[in-house]
Amino acid sequence: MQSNQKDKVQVITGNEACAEGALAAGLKFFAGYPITPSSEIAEILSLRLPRVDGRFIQMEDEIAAMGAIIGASLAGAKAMTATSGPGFSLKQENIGYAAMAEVPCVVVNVQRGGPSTGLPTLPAQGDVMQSRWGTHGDHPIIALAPHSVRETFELTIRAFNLSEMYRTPVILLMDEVIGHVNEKVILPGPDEYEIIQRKKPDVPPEEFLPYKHTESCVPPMVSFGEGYRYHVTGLCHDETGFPTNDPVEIDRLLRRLNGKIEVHRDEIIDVKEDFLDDAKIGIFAYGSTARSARRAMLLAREKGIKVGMLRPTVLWPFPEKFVRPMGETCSHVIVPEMNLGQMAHEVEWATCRNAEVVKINRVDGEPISPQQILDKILEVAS
Amino acid sequence: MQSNQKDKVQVITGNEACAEGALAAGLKFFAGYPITPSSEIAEILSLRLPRVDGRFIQMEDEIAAMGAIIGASLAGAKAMTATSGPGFSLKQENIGYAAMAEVPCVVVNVQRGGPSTGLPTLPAQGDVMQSRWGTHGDHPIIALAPHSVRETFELTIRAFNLSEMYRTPVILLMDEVIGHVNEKVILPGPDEYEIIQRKKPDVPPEEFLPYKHTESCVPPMVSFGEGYRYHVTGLCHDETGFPTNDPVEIDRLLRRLNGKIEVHRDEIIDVKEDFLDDAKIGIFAYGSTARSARRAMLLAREKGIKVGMLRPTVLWPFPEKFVRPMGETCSHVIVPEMNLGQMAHEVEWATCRNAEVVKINRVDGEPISPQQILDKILEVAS
Amino acid sequence: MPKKNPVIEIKMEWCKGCAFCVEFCPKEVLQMKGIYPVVAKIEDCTACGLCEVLCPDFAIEVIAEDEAVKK
Amino acid sequence: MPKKNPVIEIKMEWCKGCAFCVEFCPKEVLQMKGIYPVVAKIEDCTACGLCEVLCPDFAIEVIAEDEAVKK
Amino acid sequence: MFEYAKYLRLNKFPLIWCAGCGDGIVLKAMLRAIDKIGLSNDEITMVSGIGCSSRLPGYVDFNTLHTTHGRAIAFATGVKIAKPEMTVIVVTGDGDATAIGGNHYIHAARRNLDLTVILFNNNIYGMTGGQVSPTTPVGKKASTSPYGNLEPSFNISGLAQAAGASFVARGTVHGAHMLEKFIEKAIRKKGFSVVEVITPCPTAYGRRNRMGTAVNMIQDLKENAVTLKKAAKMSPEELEGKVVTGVLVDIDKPEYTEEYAKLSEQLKNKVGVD
Amino acid sequence: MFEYAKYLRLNKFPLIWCAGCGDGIVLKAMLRAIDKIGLSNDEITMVSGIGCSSRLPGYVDFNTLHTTHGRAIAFATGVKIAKPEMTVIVVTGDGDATAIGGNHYIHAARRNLDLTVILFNNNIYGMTGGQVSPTTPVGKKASTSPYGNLEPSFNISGLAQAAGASFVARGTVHGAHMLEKFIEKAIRKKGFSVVEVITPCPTAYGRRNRMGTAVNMIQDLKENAVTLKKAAKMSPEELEGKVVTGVLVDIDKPEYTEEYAKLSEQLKNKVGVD
Amino acid sequence: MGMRYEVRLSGEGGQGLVLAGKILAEAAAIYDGKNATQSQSYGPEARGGASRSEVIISDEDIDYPKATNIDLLLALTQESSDKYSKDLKENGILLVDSEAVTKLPEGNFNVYKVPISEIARSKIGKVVVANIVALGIIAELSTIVSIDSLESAVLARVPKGTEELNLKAFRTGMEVAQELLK
Amino acid sequence: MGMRYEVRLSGEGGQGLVLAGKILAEAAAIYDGKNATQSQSYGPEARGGASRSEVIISDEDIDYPKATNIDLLLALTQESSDKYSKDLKENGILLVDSEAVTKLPEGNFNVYKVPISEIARSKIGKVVVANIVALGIIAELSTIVSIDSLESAVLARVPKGTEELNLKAFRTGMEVAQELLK
Ligand SMILES: Cc1ncc(C[n+]2csc(CCOP(=O)(O)OP(=O)(O)O)c2C)c(N)n1
Ligand SMILES: Cc1ncc(C[n+]2csc(CCOP(=O)(O)OP(=O)(O)O)c2C)c(N)n1
Ligand code: SF4
Ligand code: SF4
Ligand code: SF4
Ligand code: SF4
Ligand code: SF4
Ligand code: SF4
Ligand SMILES: [Mg+2]
Ligand SMILES: [Mg+2]
Repeated sequence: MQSNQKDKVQVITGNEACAEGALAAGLKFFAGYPITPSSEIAEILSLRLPRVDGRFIQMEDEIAAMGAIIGASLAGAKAMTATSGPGFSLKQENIGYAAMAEVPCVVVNVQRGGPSTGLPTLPAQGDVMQSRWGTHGDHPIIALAPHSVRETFELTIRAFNLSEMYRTPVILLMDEVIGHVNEKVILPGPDEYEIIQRKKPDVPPEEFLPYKHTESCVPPMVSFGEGYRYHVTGLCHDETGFPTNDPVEIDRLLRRLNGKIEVHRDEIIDVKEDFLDDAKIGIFAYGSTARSARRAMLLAREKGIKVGMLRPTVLWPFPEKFVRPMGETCSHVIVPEMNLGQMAHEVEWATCRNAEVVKINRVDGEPISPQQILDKILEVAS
Repeated sequence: MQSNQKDKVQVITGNEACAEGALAAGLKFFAGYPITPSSEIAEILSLRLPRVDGRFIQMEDEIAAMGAIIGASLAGAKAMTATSGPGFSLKQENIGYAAMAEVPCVVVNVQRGGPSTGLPTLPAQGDVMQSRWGTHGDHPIIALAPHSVRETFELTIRAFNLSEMYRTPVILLMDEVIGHVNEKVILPGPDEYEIIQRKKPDVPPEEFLPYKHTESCVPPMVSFGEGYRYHVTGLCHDETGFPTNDPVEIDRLLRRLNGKIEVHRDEIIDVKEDFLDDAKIGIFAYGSTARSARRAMLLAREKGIKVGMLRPTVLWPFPEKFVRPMGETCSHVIVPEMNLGQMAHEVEWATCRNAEVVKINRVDGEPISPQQILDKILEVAS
Repeated sequence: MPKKNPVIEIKMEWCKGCAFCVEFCPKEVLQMKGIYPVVAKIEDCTACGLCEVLCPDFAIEVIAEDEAVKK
Repeated sequence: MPKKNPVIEIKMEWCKGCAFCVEFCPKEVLQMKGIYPVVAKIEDCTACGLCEVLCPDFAIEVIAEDEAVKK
Repeated sequence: MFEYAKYLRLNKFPLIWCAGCGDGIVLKAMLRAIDKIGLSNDEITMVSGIGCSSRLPGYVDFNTLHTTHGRAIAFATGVKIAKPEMTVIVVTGDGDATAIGGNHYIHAARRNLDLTVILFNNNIYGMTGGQVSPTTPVGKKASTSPYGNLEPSFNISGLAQAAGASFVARGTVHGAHMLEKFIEKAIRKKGFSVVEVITPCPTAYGRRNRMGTAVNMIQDLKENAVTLKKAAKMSPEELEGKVVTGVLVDIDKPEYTEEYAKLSEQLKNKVGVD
Repeated sequence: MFEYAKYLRLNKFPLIWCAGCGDGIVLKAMLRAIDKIGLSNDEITMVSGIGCSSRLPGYVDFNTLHTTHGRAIAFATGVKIAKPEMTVIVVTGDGDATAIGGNHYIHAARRNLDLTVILFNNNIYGMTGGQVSPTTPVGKKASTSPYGNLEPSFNISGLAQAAGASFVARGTVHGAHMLEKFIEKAIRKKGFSVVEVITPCPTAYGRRNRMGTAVNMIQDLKENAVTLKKAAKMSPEELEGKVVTGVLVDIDKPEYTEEYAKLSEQLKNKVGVD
Repeated sequence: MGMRYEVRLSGEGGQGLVLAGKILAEAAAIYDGKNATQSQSYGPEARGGASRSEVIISDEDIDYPKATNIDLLLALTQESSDKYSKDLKENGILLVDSEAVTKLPEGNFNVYKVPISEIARSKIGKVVVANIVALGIIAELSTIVSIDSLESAVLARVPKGTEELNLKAFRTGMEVAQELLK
Repeated sequence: MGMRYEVRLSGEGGQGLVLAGKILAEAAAIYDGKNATQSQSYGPEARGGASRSEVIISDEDIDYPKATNIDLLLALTQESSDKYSKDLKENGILLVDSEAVTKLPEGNFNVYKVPISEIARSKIGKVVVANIVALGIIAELSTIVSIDSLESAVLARVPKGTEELNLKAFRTGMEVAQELLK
């Protein structure tokens, strides 16, 4: 290894990578409330932010933390909060507000075992469906799930980019394994990633419509104090941002909100495909579980079994486009998850059960091992 | 009409029927926080409960209200809360607690337009998926959706019965139309419905296991103060109720919790079928929307189009068993919803898209009219 | 210079007829007529501005002599 | 009647070695030995019970003469 | 006499509030205070929760933020800390600030964050049709206390004081000029400040409690208001049912954003993490 | 000397708390107080939130309820109102009761609901590894205030008082006998009562702030504790850094469940809805 | 399918239209043995502004409880007349308060102009009973509910002590209508 | 597939095993250019009780970061030895603190008994460096990481001012191991 590269090698956790990624993306405001296994993200940022002209605050609860990052984002700061299951549940009302008022922000959920207080120190992937449907009403959402420390850094940056680009809250859905594992990484430098800023209006204040129905579905945005005074509300509103009960306006608003994600679905979704070309057995896996799945796949391939794998880094919107073909080409799609089959249900939906969807579920606080997946592959293959 | 029957005829709203149903079921404790369009339920109960040895309290917020009903239920009182979207989001953490700690209680959500503050006075059906997935972690849930004032009364009683029978929170998912419509009803008398009480243990305190892994998956339950002192926690716990990190115990617990619903799925689910025998076009509809669907179906039948309809009164667990056959017998399944297609997704899943699932979605605060559905039927039929 | 009376403008589109202006005018300058206030005795008006300050609906404005001139 | 000394029982399985009992005994009856306390000068013990009251782990019990007899 | 127009979004008029609702009087007092201080529209962010009173920001031409019920102060905390040069004013109701939002209220006071909270206390949940609030007096009727309220009410100014606010004042809509002065002082104060305004809700509170017309309610306020000075000379019995008005707290102590700025400054001059 | 065993779930021992954690001392004082009052195990429901201190109910043989973070008082409200004859004791931490749970704390005080809250104030979030809490003193370090805490802390007893509590006392684990008396009084009080206990967290707070061993921390408590009586004679400067112990509030006022029972009684004797 | 009669009562918040609708529904449902529903729509705010109350009367189950093809529309204000008349069916009955509604909606309707509030004020002495006066008129114009039933329903719903007043208002309305129909 | 070496360091909370694991991983990853991960498991509570820290070292990507087939197990307490030895592979290295672990787990292991804490106390004067002493022993027993790399990693991680002390602890561990291997 070259010495200058050696200098960049680090052994850090996913939580550290998340904090670093946020800072790299331009984070200027973090509000949080401690909860295992996410607390280190806040702890690192409490140390780092005051040194880079950023602001850190520990709020009185998760609801307040979510409110505060929305306020900060409207005031022009890139803003984030981090939590785990119980706190994520509490944030739901204000996540819906951010979606409705189109306020960019990033919400990290380092998943632990649930429901309820559950298993504070143990991993799970039980909040996948909640990420999509946790708040009331139809709303758009983007959720990303990293499978490594390095990818946590990258996806944290991407989470900010997507939130700025589409004026929407973005969920970074980690799991305890990724949050706490120390892993070797060389983090990319500033010239190796792109940072996206929210689009500003190109019209004077008098003509500015903060919730304009543009073709891209994403209206430009200004910060408070920049001379474009406007009104922000969680009530259904028209293009000017003021409340309305006019069905036509409401319909336009809600369809545009969901349209933001639909129209840009192809740009947002991202999957990593491995050996799918000739695969007879497919694996659909994400987050830390995808690591075990990959190993199992390689071990199975060594035994001559044609296994391929699809790993979405974006869980929502769901990458139907990539999953559906697996139903055609594979006899079985194995879906290992640290939950009782949340994504497997979507895989069944997408493949129309043309392939048999085989679930591997663990909810006992233990990660799914490569062996467990391999066993299932062998069972299915025979 | 006979005079004694006339005396029983009432014109009341769904919210009134819900309050009456709860009292009929034996409600002894209501904690709430006002929110349109559910507030009348609290208002009626604040008047009625103190007269029937029941307790009403308006708490400081929805989180507290949810916590209070869990506490009251553990102390032996049948307990309920009522809210709408924003409050429902806030209750999610404690709903998960009730699921985990297996505390019977009823949570009413009179749906209004969302997301966020949305449309406080207008109807929607946007919280269907949230009812299933709103709290973190895998958890069991039952959700009922009445389509009339009388059915609201009946399903409120059923909600209590199911919650007592399965030691689980039950969601009564109304919508603003049903909550606020005044409708003619003759409410059934006490001899016309069954009231179920939680099963008490038949062993002495020393042998009592509050979270016993019984075959029915539902352990017996005692109230605080009855001599069976036990521990209740939202942490993963063993049969004795005390926290554990033993994967075997945790696995048993979480699978039993979900098993409660799975094992009893057939007893819980309930659908109303209409003209499905010879139907070529199926309609899947629930809540107030089902009323429009029914009229549209009748109008279409008058025109000779073979339309049939499936109306679940239980949304969760999903009545897959009844939906799947529609995929076989119908060319199209029309799913009208005051949301962007939440249940339609499940219908697609259940039918494996063997029939084309046709969505009719409104999110503009207006109910879906019979005409709108009829138009779609005619379009599909031609 | 002879005393010029202040001008009191009432905006009917905004007025909701709460009668605050009428009831709290120390000089009984205003009167309700139907659901709206009207100026009854402008000559008693001291331009104290209380009616304006207490009108919740921005529906009544007192323009004192000098202001009126400026306008 | 000759003074009988109180009995002090220390439950090693529960004791975490915080040394509260040792440090706050007004009579220096107890002493740390390794990570556990031991009774060093029982004859000085007044059975005041402070060590017991301050032990966070229910690991030390003072049995006064009369109680000891009852037991 | 006063040019309100430059602060208003006139195209949103008339106001949604009921005839005789006191909220508009407070709005006017606020605008006069802002004018006196000489703040420009751009320099102000006004944040509210949900309730009748919380609809206020829709009418003013500032940066306006109508949030979720009870959370105005939490959102405002984000705005203020991200942009400390902004004057951040929170408009909230008794339910919004002290029922569901009670925790944010006391914590912002504790932090002594430079926010100005104008708390519209009408002793009721107006927006949702008259349910009991944490400030509804014992015995009064509300749609959820049909037999008269059993729960003692908060002294919300006292609560702010106990939690650590720098400035606390109480006024009524009848004393609109006094109110204006309190609001001016509150905004000028560097630190957490609260102005509790007693304001009538004839629709959801007055009617149910047979308090007469809105005019009667204001007259009652006039009669029951007692200045701090006078109150000091009155016995607890005499004070029963009275509203004590005046500046209850006015102290100087370190303000959060300033302390934070100092810390950042110190850290800039320091290298390495220790 | 005292038979703790009859109140304990001995099979759950040893306690999970760290060596030198003060929580066990409070537990013992509580049990002695309960014993003095003569309550049977069945008559008590003990409710807690989430935190080190909130693990306490797992060790006592009462009806025990370990709820969600911050919500113990809300759950306890349901238990108490549904079964007013039950003695309901809430065990909670500074974070649990005054950060996330602050609102329930002040509202239960306002209602004057007959709950006894034993508030373990260790100035830190122990369970989650030492983050700053609303009672961490200014300048002290925590894992989320690495440069020293900037936020003034709550006077949590003062807050309870301002919110309407009937009984408020503050003690320390060093003064365990005094504590026992406070807890006894608090439980006997018909109304909302709080006992704030200052207790050391050597692991998550002491270590980071170089406060020495757990013994040192208790010694500090001993030195810094000042009774109310003594405190009355001291200047604010002298009181800096001291812990004032004693019964701070002890008043009689209508209790919620009793008032509710009276209402129900009245309604029974009345026919028709009016 | 069977008979379905749709009535929309419109005006502004506070005019008692929800109560009037409820009385109409109760008259039909409880006393006439028909089916009936009543529903209302609020504005974005819970108060003020145009408001409507709808009653559907039918001799079979009422599926859709909202009015879409209205048989009788009452409009007490110009705003409500403008806003809510679009669903009135051809040849449907349009009853307006003639003092408030000066511009009639376009369409082929059976229009009846009555100074309803003025009648309430001058003949009964209380504007608040305009809703009951309107009910009396509607009873005669629509004949969908029997007079007896409506009188019973009115008496059952109005506050104690105001029975006489309301009965007078109702009958006054009937008389006015009878004049119109002559 | 390539080389994968699994190390589990077990004992109780507060014995510095997470730090030791992190140093081992950094030595392998940063200085030796291999791949490495380190992870730990907490008990139900965030403190006390048995605790484990796991390091995987490999020359290719590490998929599964948890130990399942352990090459080297360190057990500083009896509880941890009992609880965490089940995944130690046949002929794997079992290093125990001989003062704490009196009952060895059953199985066919290469057992090394060293009074690690005692050595830290007596030879270095501080029990807290037992983790670094253990690292020195592990360095020699496993030879999976170079001594230079480990020394560099130790120096980079320990608190300022304690470098000497820790280096001494590390070397003492090495020496002890060399004795054992003789
Ligand atoms: C989470 C949530 N709960 C409840 C509501 C319903 N709600 C809206 S405003 C309000 C009370 C407002 O009372 P207050 O703050 O006193 O304002 P006022 O209307 O009296 O000015 C309530 C309960 C809501 N919008 N969101
Ligand atoms: C909703 C939610 N947020 C955060 C947490 C994480 N959490 C558990 S305990 C705790 C703080 C406990 O502090 P305190 O109440 O002072 O108790 P201590 O451990 O100090 O006794 C936190 C933040 C949680 N369990 N749930
Ligand atoms: S300005 Fe003063 S005197 Fe003149 S009308 Fe108004 S209140 Fe009366
Ligand atoms: S105070 Fe204003 S709103 Fe009220 S009557 Fe006078 S002008 Fe009209
Ligand atoms: S009882 Fe008192 S004197 Fe005896 S050992 Fe304990 S503390 Fe010391
Ligand atoms: S006080 Fe208790 S736990 Fe501490 S050393 Fe003494 S006996 Fe052990
Ligand atoms: S309901 Fe009350 S607070 Fe709301 S606008 Fe009307 S009068 Fe004002
Ligand atoms: S972390 Fe602190 S509060 Fe928690 S058990 Fe340890 S010493 Fe006690
Ligand atoms: Mg209010
Ligand atoms: Mg604490």
